[in-house]
Amino acid sequence: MPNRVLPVLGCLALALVWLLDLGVIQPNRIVPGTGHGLISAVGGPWAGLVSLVLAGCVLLSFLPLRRRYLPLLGLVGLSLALLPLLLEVFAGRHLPEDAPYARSSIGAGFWCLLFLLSLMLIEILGRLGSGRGLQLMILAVIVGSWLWILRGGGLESLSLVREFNARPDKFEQALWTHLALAFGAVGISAGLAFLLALKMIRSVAWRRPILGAVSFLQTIPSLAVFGLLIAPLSALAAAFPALQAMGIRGIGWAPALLALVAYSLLPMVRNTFVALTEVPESLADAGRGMGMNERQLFFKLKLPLALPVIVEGVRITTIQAIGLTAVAALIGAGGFGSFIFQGLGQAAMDLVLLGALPTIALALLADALLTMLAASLKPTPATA
Amino acid sequence: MIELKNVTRRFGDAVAVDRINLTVETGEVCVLVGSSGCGKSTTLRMINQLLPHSEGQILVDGNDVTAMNPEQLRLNMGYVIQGTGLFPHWTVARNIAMVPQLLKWPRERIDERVHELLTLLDLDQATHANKYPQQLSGGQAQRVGVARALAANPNILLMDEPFGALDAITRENLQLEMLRIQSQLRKTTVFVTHDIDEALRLATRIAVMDQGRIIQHDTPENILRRPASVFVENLVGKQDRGLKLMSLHTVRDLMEAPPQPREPEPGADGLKEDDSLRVALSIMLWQNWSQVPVFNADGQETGTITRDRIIQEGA
Amino acid sequence: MIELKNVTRRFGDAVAVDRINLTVETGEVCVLVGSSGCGKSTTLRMINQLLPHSEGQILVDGNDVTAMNPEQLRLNMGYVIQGTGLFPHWTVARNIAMVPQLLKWPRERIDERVHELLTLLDLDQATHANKYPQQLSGGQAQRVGVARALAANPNILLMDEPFGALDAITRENLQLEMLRIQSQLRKTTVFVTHDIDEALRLATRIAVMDQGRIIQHDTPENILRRPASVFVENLVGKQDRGLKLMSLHTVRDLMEAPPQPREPEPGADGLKEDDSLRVALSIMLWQNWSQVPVFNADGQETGTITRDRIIQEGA
Amino acid sequence: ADPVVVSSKIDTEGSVLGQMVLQSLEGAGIPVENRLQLGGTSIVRNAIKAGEIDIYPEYTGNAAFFHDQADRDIWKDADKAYQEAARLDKEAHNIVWLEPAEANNTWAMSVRGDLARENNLATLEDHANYINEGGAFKFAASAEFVESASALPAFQEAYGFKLESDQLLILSGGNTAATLRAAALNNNDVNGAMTYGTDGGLDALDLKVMEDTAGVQPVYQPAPIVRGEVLEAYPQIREVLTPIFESLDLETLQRLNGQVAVNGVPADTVARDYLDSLAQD
Amino acid sequence: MRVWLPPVMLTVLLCALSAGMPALEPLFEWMQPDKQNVIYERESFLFLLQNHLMLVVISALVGTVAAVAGGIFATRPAGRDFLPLVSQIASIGQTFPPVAVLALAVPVLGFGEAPILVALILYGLLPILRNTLAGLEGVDATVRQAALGMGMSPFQVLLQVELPLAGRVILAGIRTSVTINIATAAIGSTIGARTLGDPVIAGLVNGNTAYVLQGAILIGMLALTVDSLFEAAERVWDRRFLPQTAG
Ligand SMILES: Nc1ncnc2c1ncn2[C@@H]1O[C@H](COP(=O)(O)OP(=O)(O)OP(=O)(O)O)[C@@H](O)[C@H]1O
Ligand SMILES: Nc1ncnc2c1ncn2[C@@H]1O[C@H](COP(=O)(O)OP(=O)(O)OP(=O)(O)O)[C@@H](O)[C@H]1O
Ligand SMILES: [Mg+2]
Ligand SMILES: [Mg+2]
Repeated sequence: MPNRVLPVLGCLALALVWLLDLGVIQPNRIVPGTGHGLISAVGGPWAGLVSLVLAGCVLLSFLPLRRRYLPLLGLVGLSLALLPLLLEVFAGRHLPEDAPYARSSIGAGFWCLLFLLSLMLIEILGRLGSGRGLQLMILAVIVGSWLWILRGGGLESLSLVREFNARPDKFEQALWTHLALAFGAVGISAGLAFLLALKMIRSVAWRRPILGAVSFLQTIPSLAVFGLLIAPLSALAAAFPALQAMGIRGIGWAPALLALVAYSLLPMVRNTFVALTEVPESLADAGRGMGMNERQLFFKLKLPLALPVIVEGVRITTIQAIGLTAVAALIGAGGFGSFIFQGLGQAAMDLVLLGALPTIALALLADALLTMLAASLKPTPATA
Repeated sequence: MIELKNVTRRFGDAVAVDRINLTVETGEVCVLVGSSGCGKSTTLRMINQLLPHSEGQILVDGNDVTAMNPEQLRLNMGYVIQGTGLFPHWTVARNIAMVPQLLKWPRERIDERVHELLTLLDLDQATHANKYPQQLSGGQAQRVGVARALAANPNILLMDEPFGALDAITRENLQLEMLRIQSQLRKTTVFVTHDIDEALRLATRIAVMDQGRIIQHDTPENILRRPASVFVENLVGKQDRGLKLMSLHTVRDLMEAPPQPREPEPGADGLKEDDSLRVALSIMLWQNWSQVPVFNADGQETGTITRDRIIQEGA
Repeated sequence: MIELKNVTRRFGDAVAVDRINLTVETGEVCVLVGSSGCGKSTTLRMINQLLPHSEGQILVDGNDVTAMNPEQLRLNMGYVIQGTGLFPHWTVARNIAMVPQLLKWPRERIDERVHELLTLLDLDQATHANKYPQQLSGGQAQRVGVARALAANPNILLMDEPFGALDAITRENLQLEMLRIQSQLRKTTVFVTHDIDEALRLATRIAVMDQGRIIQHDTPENILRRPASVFVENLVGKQDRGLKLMSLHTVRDLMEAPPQPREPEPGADGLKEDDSLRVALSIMLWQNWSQVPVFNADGQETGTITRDRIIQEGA
Repeated sequence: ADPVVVSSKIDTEGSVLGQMVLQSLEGAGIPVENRLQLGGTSIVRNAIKAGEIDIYPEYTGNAAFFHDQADRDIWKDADKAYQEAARLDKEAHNIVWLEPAEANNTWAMSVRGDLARENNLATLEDHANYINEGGAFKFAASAEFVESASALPAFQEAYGFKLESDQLLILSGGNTAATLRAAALNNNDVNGAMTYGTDGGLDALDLKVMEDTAGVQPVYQPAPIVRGEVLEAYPQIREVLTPIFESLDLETLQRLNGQVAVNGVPADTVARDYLDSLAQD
Repeated sequence: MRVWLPPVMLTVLLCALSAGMPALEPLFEWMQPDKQNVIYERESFLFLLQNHLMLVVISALVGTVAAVAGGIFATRPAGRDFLPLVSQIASIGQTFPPVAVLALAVPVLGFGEAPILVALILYGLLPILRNTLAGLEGVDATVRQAALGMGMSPFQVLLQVELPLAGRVILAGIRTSVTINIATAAIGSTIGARTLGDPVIAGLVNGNTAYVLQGAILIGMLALTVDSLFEAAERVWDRRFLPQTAG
């Protein structure tokens, strides 16, 4: 059966890459630039190559061949890996020599190409029924190749790279702050959630209040929570100088962490509780009937069976925390969000990208790694 | 030996088991039957104290179970739970090795024992030992459940509808296997089922329960021939009793044996000594035989049986 | 009348149904039996075109099904799907009323029909009509499924293991009900089951399938007496064939009737005309009777039957 | 001794001036700690009062609000404003105002060059007339500008016009780079923007500042302010910073800010280049 | 109708609070003695509430229609090929942080209400899409077969069987989507949309805690109100279609 998805995506990519601007040349950081379509941006031969590759994908996926997905994987993967070369060619052709502050930036056409090629890759990997391992490997190859191309220096003029080069140390600092806040919150709430879940398992009376409270927390929008925490925390810091000395005050990392922990509780508590209680009572009975005591039952039976679901809770929480940490920059907590909001303030869109893209990348990476972890913790192989 | 003396179990105000007295002799298979919800599982689970009893006394080999450490008590009793209850995150081998591991047997002894049990229950070591429960068919899983219960060589077996969810053919095979194992090992067994044919086949004695009480506790033959009440009569299937009785006996019981077994004529048709009288009758009706030779397991002709005798004396 | 001519169905490269020919006469019950995955459901679903066939021709009352509007085709065929497939968000009454509603019957006529069907299938209007499927027991749900299929009075019934998931007693009741309904309404029926006893009981003719082919298509008696292959022989249960044959006939067939029915002596024991020979034999063995009176449904003595005659001629 | 914690506001000029302070102190051998671009005015102000930071560049006109004396006319005179700010802060918080730069970074309203030329707009009076006659106008500003009594409300009162809320594009937390750009790109029909006197992008983006003929705005001269104790510990701070701030005039600041905001040169590079050029002179 | 009581009460409270916030001036003055202005006055709270709500409602409506249509398309025979891709997009897309999505909308769409609306629609569509797929895929195959087998047309099956059965799951998706969008819209005031986030951001910029509190309280109340509305809707749905669990 011919695949219908890939031709649709391929044709769409082909159309958009010709219709939209591939790249933009800006005379400086904030003045809008002039866009260049495919031919004008990279010249005839490259334009031909791009079109040829896309047409090739369409054609290949159209053919009712049995083994067409492997070559397609190669073609699309390679295209993605080498995509930044287009920008390099573009910058080389169009960047004026005498304007040191002129910069190239990425046009809608390029983004569309990137997006549609990624979709094609996802589709191909899905049809191949590939495991997470292969997917991560391909991702690593693509990202590696991008970094390698960036290293080469041909993309120095890219606005995004310029923004990064203006503040490499800040970037690193933002990365660590972001990670520390997100993972700190996940860690703390994991511990807390475990205790709460145990409490809920022990005592039925606590179930509704605890679940009600944590879902209430989840409902309140992040901005409101950050805002609401300012007053009490400032008051607290004013009342107890010791706390202030620890760095706890109305704005900064303390309210951010507190809010992130509050947000993380619901998925953690729910998943931990459900996982531990959904171990069938008949299994527990079997264990007991064989002579296990309650401790052995918990550590040998319940916990191993519950672990994948608990890790799933950790995954949801982590992704959410990474996103919310970006919002926390509004109350001075730092992290990639500070680039986003600075960029919005300065109308420097590539600074916004410098904050947004790593946040997305972090979320995707955390998602992939934790999904893999959950899969590897699955107590049993997928049923044959 | 297991003794229940005036044992009662309540759930809230409801009485699940009501002052029952039951003695299961060493080496005996006691089968509990009764309609759904009559208290069979509850009775079983009180014996290994998964449920404490509300009143009365339960003795295992003369000792009161409430005085014993419950883990110790259970380690000495094999327990086959309804629906297998295998641990899904452990392999077949690890599931079987569970109790020996709890008992801290040495590694080699455990391996050896697992191997032995796999062989006993006709599961191939190479193909099955490292599978996970979900990768087994229902019948295989049931056998692993039985193996797990047997692993540490307990003197007592508690089996709660161990073949409950199986199709007729697998069920029959497991019953035969169970009879074979029992004839070798002679465990004191309490067996719960809702299948009367299974009960008749496996039991030394059957205890019929209704609404938490034991209505009758007797041998299969007596349960069929002399049901204590209308309830028992209905439970065992009034109409089909004649044929059911026939399945309690084998051809061996009614055949006329010559002094000496002899080699059969080549290609001769006949029955086996171990065939039940019911099977014998069905075949004879089908073939319209009135008399056939009987062969033993080695294929020697050991006697003859007549249709009239089956009909006269079979039921 | 349903005719399948050289019908084949493939899934990818696999052949699920392989060039079968099957004719189901009007008013006949054709039962499809065979091991799991042999293509029974596929065959059924090709008849109402839920699955298009790959090759061959399917005629319903002489018309090629591919030429018909599929919705029209299906509206004229009652379909009982495996596992009931009731709509969980509709009440029992609405579920039953489904096809009449699709056919835009007037409100009162639908209500009347639903009432009629509930009565026919022994479901109490007051208690059950407004329940939702999840609130029914398995047997009740099955009956609603049958009622839904019968609702618009289709000439053809397709039933896919309609009693599959039921316990033995409910199953037996539904079979009896089905026989009763069939004796009144005479629908052309294709019925899938994996239970041989059920097939023997309900079928006008049985089609035995194996690996997508029809191995034998014949009356129950012939299937038992003259199995076309070893496969059929094993499928119907070789050992028990004698007793099975007996269940195809009733006491009425073998009793000796006096010219005139007469009132029985008060309190006299006996058999019923409709009892199967198998039941008769079992009871006679149990009671050690060699001859008993037979009563009809009104309790009049209509004849006598002897054990010897059953044994001689029953199988 | 403890390092001097150098901070600044989060905006472009803050980053440039802050880097100058940081680098020059460092060059003078004073141990420093970098807490630049900490946040908005209120955040750095509270931080220095709490002693969390030691030095940052502040604007003279802001003292009016710190001490709740916004109504006085004294703030509209550069010298008097500086003296008054220094006095008030010294008394209240022992914070010392060092030599200010000769540049008035006051809030201003600018319009697109084409609009100004078509309608002959040069002063805020012209501008008010244009608005009152119903001319199409949409103004991009930060929340602070719209909010602060001395900014938009003061302009509106002095020149007699009123911007309705649908005539405002408020970029919460946005600074002039964003408002400038919005006006330059005519985003959402924006054709006017809040700007600062020292903004670097005015020329590049063809925006015209409306002259504040009524002198509504206080003078905002940037000056480093430092906690008294720290200045005692490192008295050389004054000598290091005075020549640098004296050298900064309006054009220089505009140029330096433009380097960062428009050309995207990192602030530390801009500061270093400027300090180097000072050293060469 | 007892289920509707909490949302109605919350709605009344929310409106009263938005309209009557100035009345609370003394309270905020006590909190924040050193500020001249303690009540946010640039826009009326009622206007902000209305604008905020409008953004969320429009994005939810458009998102629901698009997502349900997409979900239906991907589960029909004609669109089956796209099902794996669509469900992958739905789940991968949800790992994108909302702030990042909002930020990415600016370079493409500029500042103001229009871009935020587009971002909210696109982002809010994903949970609904995911739940629509799950709901439709979750409909028991035998039920669908039964419906076809009884003679329903595919369209009737969709309308009378599949959608009612999947509806509860879809509703839950809309609830998730709206919860996220209320939060994201609040952040939207950083890119020039006028929402209840405005006082919060203004307060953060100016160090005016009273503003922050006013905004935060109203956003929180709005979220609770809408959530309780969905809670009630789900109850009613359960009572209508899943009587056995409600009873
Ligand atoms: N944990 C419990 N709490 C309350 N009642 C219980 C509990 N366990 C069992 N019962 C009740 O006790 C009675 C006996 O239950 P039991 O499980 O022993 O029945 P059973 O004979 O094993 O039935 P089945 O054949 O259906 O397994 C039933 O009425 C049941 O409802
Ligand atoms: N949609 C399908 N796609 C691929 N193979 C199918 C499909 N439906 C059925 N099959 C295959 O066709 C064969 C016949 O299936 P069918 O459902 O007709 O079996 P059956 O006789 O009804 O079995 P059972 O008794 O288990 O219901 C099986 O091998 C099955 O795996
Ligand atoms: Mg039980
Ligand atoms: Mg089937």
